[in-house]
Amino acid sequence: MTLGNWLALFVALVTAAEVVRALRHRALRRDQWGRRFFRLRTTSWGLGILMFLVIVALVAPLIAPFDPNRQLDIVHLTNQPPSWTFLLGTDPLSRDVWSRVVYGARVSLGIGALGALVAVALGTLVGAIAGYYRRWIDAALMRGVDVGLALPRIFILLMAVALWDGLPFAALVIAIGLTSWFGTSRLVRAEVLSLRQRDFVVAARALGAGSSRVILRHVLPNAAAPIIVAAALGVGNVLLLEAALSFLGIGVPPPDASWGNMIADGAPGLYTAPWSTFFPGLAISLVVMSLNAVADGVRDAMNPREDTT
Amino acid sequence: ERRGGCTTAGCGTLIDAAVVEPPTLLPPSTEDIVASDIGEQLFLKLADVGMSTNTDGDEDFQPLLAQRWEWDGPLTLVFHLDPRAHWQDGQPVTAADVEFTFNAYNDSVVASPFRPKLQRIEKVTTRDSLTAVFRFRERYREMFYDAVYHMRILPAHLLRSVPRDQWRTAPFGRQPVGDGPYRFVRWQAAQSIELAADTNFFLGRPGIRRLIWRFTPSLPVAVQQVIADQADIREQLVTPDFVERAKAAQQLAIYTYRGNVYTYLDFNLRSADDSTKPHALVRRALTMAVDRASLVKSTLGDLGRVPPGPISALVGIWDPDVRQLPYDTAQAARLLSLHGWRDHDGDGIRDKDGQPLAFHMLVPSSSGLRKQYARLLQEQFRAIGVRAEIDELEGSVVAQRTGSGNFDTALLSRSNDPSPGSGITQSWTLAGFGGSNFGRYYNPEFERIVQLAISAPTRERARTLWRSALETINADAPAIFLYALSNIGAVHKRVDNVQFRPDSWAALLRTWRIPPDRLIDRDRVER
Amino acid sequence: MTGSAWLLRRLAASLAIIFAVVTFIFILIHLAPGKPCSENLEPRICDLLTHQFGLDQPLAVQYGRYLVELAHGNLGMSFSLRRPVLDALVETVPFTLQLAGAALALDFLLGLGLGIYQAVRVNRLPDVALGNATLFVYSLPTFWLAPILLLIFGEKLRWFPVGGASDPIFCPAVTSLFCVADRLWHLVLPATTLGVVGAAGTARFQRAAMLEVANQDYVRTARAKGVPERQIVLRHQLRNALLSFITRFGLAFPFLLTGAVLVETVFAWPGMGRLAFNAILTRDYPLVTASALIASTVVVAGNLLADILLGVADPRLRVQAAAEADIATA
Amino acid sequence: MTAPAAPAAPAAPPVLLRVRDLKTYFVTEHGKGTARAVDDVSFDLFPGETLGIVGESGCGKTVTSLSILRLVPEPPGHVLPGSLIEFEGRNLLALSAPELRAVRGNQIAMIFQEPMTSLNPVFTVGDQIAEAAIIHQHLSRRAARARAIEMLRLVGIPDPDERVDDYPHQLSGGMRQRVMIAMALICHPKVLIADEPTTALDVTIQAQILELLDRLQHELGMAVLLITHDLGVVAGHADRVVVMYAGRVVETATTDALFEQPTHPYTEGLLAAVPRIDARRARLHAIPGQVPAATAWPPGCRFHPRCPYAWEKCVAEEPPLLDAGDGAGHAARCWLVTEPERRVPKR
Amino acid sequence: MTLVEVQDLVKHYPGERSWFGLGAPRAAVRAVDGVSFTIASGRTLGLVGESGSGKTSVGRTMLRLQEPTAGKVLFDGNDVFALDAARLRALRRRMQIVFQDPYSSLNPRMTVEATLREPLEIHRLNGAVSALLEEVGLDAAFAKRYPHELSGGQRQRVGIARALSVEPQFIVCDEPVSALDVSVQAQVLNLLADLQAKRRLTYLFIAHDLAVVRHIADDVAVMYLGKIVERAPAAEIYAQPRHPYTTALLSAVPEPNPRATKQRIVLAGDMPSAAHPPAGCPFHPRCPHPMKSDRCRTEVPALRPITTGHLAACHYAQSPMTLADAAHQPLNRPRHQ
Ligand SMILES: Nc1ncnc2c1ncn2[C@@H]1O[C@H](COP(=O)(O)OP(=O)(O)OP(=O)(O)O)[C@@H](O)[C@H]1O
Ligand SMILES: Nc1ncnc2c1ncn2[C@@H]1O[C@H](COP(=O)(O)OP(=O)(O)OP(=O)(O)O)[C@@H](O)[C@H]1O
Ligand SMILES: [Mg+2]
Ligand SMILES: [Mg+2]
Repeated sequence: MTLGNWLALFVALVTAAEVVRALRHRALRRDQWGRRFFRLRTTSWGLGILMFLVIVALVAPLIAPFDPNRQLDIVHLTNQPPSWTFLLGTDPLSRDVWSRVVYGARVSLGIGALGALVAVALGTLVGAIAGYYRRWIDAALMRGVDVGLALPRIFILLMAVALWDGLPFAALVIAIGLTSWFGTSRLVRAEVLSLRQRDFVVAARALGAGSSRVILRHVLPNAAAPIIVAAALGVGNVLLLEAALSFLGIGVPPPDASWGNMIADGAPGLYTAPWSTFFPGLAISLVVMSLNAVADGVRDAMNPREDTT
Repeated sequence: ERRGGCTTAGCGTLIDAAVVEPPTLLPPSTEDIVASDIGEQLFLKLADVGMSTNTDGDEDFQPLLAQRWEWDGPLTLVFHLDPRAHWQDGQPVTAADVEFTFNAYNDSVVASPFRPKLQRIEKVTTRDSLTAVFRFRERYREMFYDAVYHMRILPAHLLRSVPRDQWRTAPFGRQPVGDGPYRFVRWQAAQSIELAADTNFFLGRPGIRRLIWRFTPSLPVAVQQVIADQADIREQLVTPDFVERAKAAQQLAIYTYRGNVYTYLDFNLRSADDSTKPHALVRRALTMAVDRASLVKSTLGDLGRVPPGPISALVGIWDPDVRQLPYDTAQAARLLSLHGWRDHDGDGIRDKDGQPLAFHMLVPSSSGLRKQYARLLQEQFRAIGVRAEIDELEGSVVAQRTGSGNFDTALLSRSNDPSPGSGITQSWTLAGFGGSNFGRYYNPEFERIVQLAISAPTRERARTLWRSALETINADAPAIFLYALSNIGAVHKRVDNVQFRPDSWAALLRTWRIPPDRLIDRDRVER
Repeated sequence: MTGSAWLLRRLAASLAIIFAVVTFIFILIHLAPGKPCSENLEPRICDLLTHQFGLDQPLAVQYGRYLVELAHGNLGMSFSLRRPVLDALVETVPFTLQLAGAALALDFLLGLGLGIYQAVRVNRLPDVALGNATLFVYSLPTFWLAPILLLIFGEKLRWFPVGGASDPIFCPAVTSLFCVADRLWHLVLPATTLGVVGAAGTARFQRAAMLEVANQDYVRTARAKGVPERQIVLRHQLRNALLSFITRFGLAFPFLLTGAVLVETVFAWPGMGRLAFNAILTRDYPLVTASALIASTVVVAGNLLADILLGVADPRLRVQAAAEADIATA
Repeated sequence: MTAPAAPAAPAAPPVLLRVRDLKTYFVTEHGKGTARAVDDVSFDLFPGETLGIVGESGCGKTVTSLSILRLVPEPPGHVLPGSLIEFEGRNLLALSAPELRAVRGNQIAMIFQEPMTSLNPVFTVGDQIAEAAIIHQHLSRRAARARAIEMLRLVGIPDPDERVDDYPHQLSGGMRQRVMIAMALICHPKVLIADEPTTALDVTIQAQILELLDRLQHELGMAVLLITHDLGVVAGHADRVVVMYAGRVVETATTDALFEQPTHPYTEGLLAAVPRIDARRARLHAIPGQVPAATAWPPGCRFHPRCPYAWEKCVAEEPPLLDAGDGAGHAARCWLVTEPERRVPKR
Repeated sequence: MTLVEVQDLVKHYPGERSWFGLGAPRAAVRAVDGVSFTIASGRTLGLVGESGSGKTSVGRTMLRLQEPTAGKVLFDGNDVFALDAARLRALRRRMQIVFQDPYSSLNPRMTVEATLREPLEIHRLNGAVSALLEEVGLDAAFAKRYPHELSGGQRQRVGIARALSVEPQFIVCDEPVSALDVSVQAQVLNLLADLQAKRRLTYLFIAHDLAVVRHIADDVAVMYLGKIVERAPAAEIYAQPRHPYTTALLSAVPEPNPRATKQRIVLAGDMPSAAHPPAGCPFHPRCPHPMKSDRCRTEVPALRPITTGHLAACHYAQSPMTLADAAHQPLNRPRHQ
């Protein structure tokens, strides 16, 4: 770690903290929603940690002291314990774990976001269509969802990977998204079903608004909270799924680091170099935890409950 | 489940922490290593190599089913079966069984992986019920070895009725009846296979009463089981890390023996089109770009060596002085540039005619060591501007892809027979096309020298010829020969008379003993 | 409409879903490139096999054949295991069920207990502490937890066995009480790994459900009646919060099966998850399809069970059409 | 500041429930300040009478009733020290939890506005009715069930033996409210607090329920605190009325006096605003503006921004409850009592 | 001049299937069961009935916000149910609706301005949001607010402004004041009356409270179980109700007068479920009419004229029930003290 790295790290930390503080400040004075969102302290922490990791991912080259894929010295620098030079130690291939964790944030967060985006977009689309048009469209789509939910998705993913063995990783991420939307679609459908009965939706139709306008302007924005929650939890789930797939040997292709494949690569050395699995695992935990905390905040914000302070 | 039953010398239970469950126990139907270890206990060969693993001639071979043998002319070998030998269902072992076995192994419908190794045997006939006659097509130094080493004699009376095209899935394979020191007791899917000593075994009662192979999905768990004293043997620890941990476990004794495996990055030379086939120059450059010694040091420490060619430590022709391509990145870079591979677009990867110098490495995902190696190689190649992408696939898929030639390069391991001739012929000559010469390496000069070596009149002559063969293939670089393991096994200390025969650690299991005063609970259990 | 008629319809729907899953998998597999030759075989043998299994027939024919065989209870022959798929499943499915059952029990007993405890102590120290703890555990990757547990409790402390489902010497088969204990002892680590993360999730969920119910008018009614707090929580709140819990229960099975693949791999548990995993990787088509069949059956059965439980637990779902008519005019 | 609005007659029976200076505040979410939902409310309830509390939405009726049995959710709400709620001489605010429970549902019972949500959906109505009897009278399950059936009969539910095993969702709104009443009355409480018991119901059903309450009060001799926003309902059913506005009592009087001579301009306006079935008016009288938020009551008289008569004094200083001088305890929180000549609309 | 004519309107809701959509469908809810009326331009028809009697369904189906089961609605001579999508859109400008619940009738994520601008966008009108606000008596500053920042009365005004934005001729007011406090209710009723006068609007005014309707309606129709049981000019129906249900309803309205001596009819039982309406006269199970007979149990009484312009659906409408006839209670109970 050079001084510059430390400085960048520090700046990232401070920026994250400040951004969250500012957001919180603004939200608290703006409206109910914001106030309820920030009610739990864990939400702010979660948001802060996410923000920090996102910044870290963005400015990875400034924060990482080494090229994450570089094998520094395969004879003498393997499995080094954490030190000032190697903040989180080195892995069995003598790569700097800290640098890999930092660069891994890019890959892992990117995968999580992309997978969740696909899943949530698709789930929202299907849910909105089913809930809004009801009748046979609903019946058909929801039976499809039943089938999708009946098969553990790891099964489908493994099959996709095993059967098409040239499958590029991006396709796998998309596939993760394509197999993760079933729950969201049910959620959105239920929300849309109840929203479409609401008077303001009826009013919009009475005013001559077309279906797409009604769905996009009136229904979906009001279903945003559960969708956001689904997205937040979805990012975490995709992250874990990617990690699990990596563990089973079909994740991000080497040498690029994702937290998942770092755990997988380090697992055999758990005994001699625990740090090379521990820290990426910790990073995953942190993200999932933060996302859950944020989701809690969104949930709080969407159903006003007065009891907790 | 009563404890404390058995307390005498014939007691004892040995649990092997095995890694993958075999698909069948019918010897001709599988090359699986665990199946072969168990096969050693169930089915006897006519004779077997000794501790020296010398395959030259017949003097170092030990009689097993065959009490004795004699040469009847240059191409005819006559075996006299031990009249005491019997199948575990009571039937005697006869020459008919031997004839049946050869025909089965040699039947293309059975499609035994050992079939290519028997090509030089013309036929097997019986002279009487205890006399089997092998007739060879030609004369060479390892005739005897070929006659006895690859085949385990099968009970004709139990297998004759099984249609040949169903041998792969025959129920017999899950419930075998053999003639060896142990008989089959049970097979619990995905868990264990249990054998019990045959007290009437004609060569003497085995020292240990019960053998159990416990299956785990991965090596680390298997090693962990031995360390945690839930198993008695892990015959191969593979990495220094595991060895360290096993050494730290007080109940374990560590045994070192010559390994029979070498690992290499195989180049696929199959394409008829020269433009897609890696040029010999490129192969050599790539080979020189890899610091094989450091790789071995990094991953295996003292447990491995860079092989002097496509051979394991087991074979007698191992010679560290064989000439090899040096580690010389500068020279490698020069060679590549010379051949037109330069980094024209500045992305760090060399290219020629707009094509980057890039290829895929096929790696079986079950092997932690090879996965690690793949990453190391990837980095070494990157250093000279070559991009290697790693495809980790399940072992059988790798096997299928390599078998069908659908790969650029593959990180493969071969476990050698003790004989150099058989292994090298199968993997690196025309004879291995369609077999295990996946990359379809063919060099008539190399082939000529190998032929000479195999039929060399004297051992010394053979050695020089082999050496020259290895140097030829090294210079050609059809593969980068990465490491040859030296095997370290861990066995519970209470076991005495532990002998690992390098080509097959379990071959002598029947001679292992547990002294009565060292018996522990699991040894005494009566069921 | 009577309960049994409902059950029949629901069963029919479940079967339809399973059927759809099998069809989907079947098509997916057969659309994929490559042949099912698992070992290093001569191409000729591979062709032979392909022919033997009818893989060279048109898809529709294969599908028809498969269905006919399926109707006869024949799941085909596994390429990689070289034995009837049915035999392999019969041997492994019980293990997965034991593992999933134990994990499920841990998940829900522990989760429910913690959730209720937290709801009772809401916003006090134990709740906050447990809240953070469950959040942390909930975020742990299973496959990361597994080797660590194995290392600590298996190799280092030797409290629990390192992998496997039973002691191969003392208990090759569960034939006595001792062996039942042996099986449970082997179950501890894998079931904990698989269950504890879920338990944390359940606790969080249950706490929220309890608090949600705590704000309902009927809880206030109970309080106005003079019902003691304890009874309010354990009777009025819990009974209602259990309804959403049952829904969650129904959704737990896919996660359990997913987790089982990982956990069985790490703990050498001889279950179906690992079998299916290997089957997929080795492209063992019959085994893959059959595993999908079993997996979807388990999931669908879980949903069915949850629906039945919900029907029993929630009187509002027990409406009888006849009853409506006479309350209206009563 | 306030003069307790005690009844004037000295021979009046002893007070059953005395509420003095009740203040219940809510800590609202960050940034909005404290909601003074109930701010210094006093009244008395005598045995056997019906006291009506009227007021518009948000004026603090429900919070008042919940405060009596200490059912205000805490946090965010809390009853301020200094408040007194005396039931039969005991300050309910000072009771221990078990003592309080012995009062709840036993001596003082409540029914709520929403019969749909106030019953627990997963228990039969019989169970829910019997629960109070099991707790307070220590009846066996069987005896309690018998009592529950009896109560169902009492509140006029046909086939009580069968209905007792029904779940709430199987009953109509009116029936559920009857069940609520049965549940409240099973222990023969001395006080029944009815918080808008008919607001959610149709007129015809409202008439049924009000009639039932009248009858039961007559039979059981309890006192009723009837909370409603409907002046028509108090007119027909209350003996005395407390009018609330913005967390305060603004006027209190006997029913007759209140309707005959509303003193507070708010009461006056309210009465004028009610659409009448007996005469059509071209335009309804409307009180301008709207009820302010509980976190921001206006200074001075809380009604002054909407009052047609308000003058400077009303802005500057809040009036106490002033005796309107009809000798029956009529009091109003309005300076007009002292300066009646000011009762001239500004417009 | 008739602006709106409803002929035999029927709206049935198909019974939901029990058990997650797998059970047998429950009986259909006959929410509206043959309703006919006309509203003349510039007039107000008050539609009164208890909860669940089908008032909302009538209103929404008329505007084709729900598809009808049968019947016909003519709006200014156009058959509303026969229009294609484009024509319907055009017609929507002329017919609007104001809702009961001020909380759910505004999109919580749109400011007042956005809410009011949307209809202008849809129909490409150039109206001004501020003018609309002014018309409903709101300050222009409200434009930037979100619904949750408004009181119930204010929201209701925004709802009215939204309906007015497209300059309709006809507005269905679906219980626009039931959710409001009395003081505010009066404000909104006055506003509606003013707007009607100013813009020559035609109203269908739905309410469950006869007293409210009295102040705004020219004609009143009383609904019970999906049918109109009585229809007459307002003055007439309050003076001389012909249907026993109307009589009972009138008597049940609590009056803010403790000294009123009017008699009260307390109807027994609840309104039957619209899924299982009783045979014969739908009101017969609760009817207190002294002449109630077997005929009421078997024969559905037609809505027929009793006097000019006064229609009632009672077999005995010619001899209407008086309060004295009914099993009666004094309005006020005996006082304590
Ligand atoms: N849990 C709470 N948290 C914060 N404020 C509350 C809470 N409960 C009530 N309030 C506030 O207290 C004030 C009085 O409320 P209350 O429910 O007593 O009114 P009400 O007269 O019963 O009205 P309604 O007729 O609508 O029932 C309201 O302004 C409300 O905002
Ligand atoms: N979308 C719907 N699906 C099924 N049934 C419905 C639907 N809307 C209304 N109903 C039923 O139709 C009947 C009439 O409902 P409607 O809303 O028209 O009555 P209403 O007179 O407006 O009642 P309220 O005064 O409660 O608004 C009721 O029984 C109701 O349950
Ligand atoms: Mg209230
Ligand atoms: Mg309505």
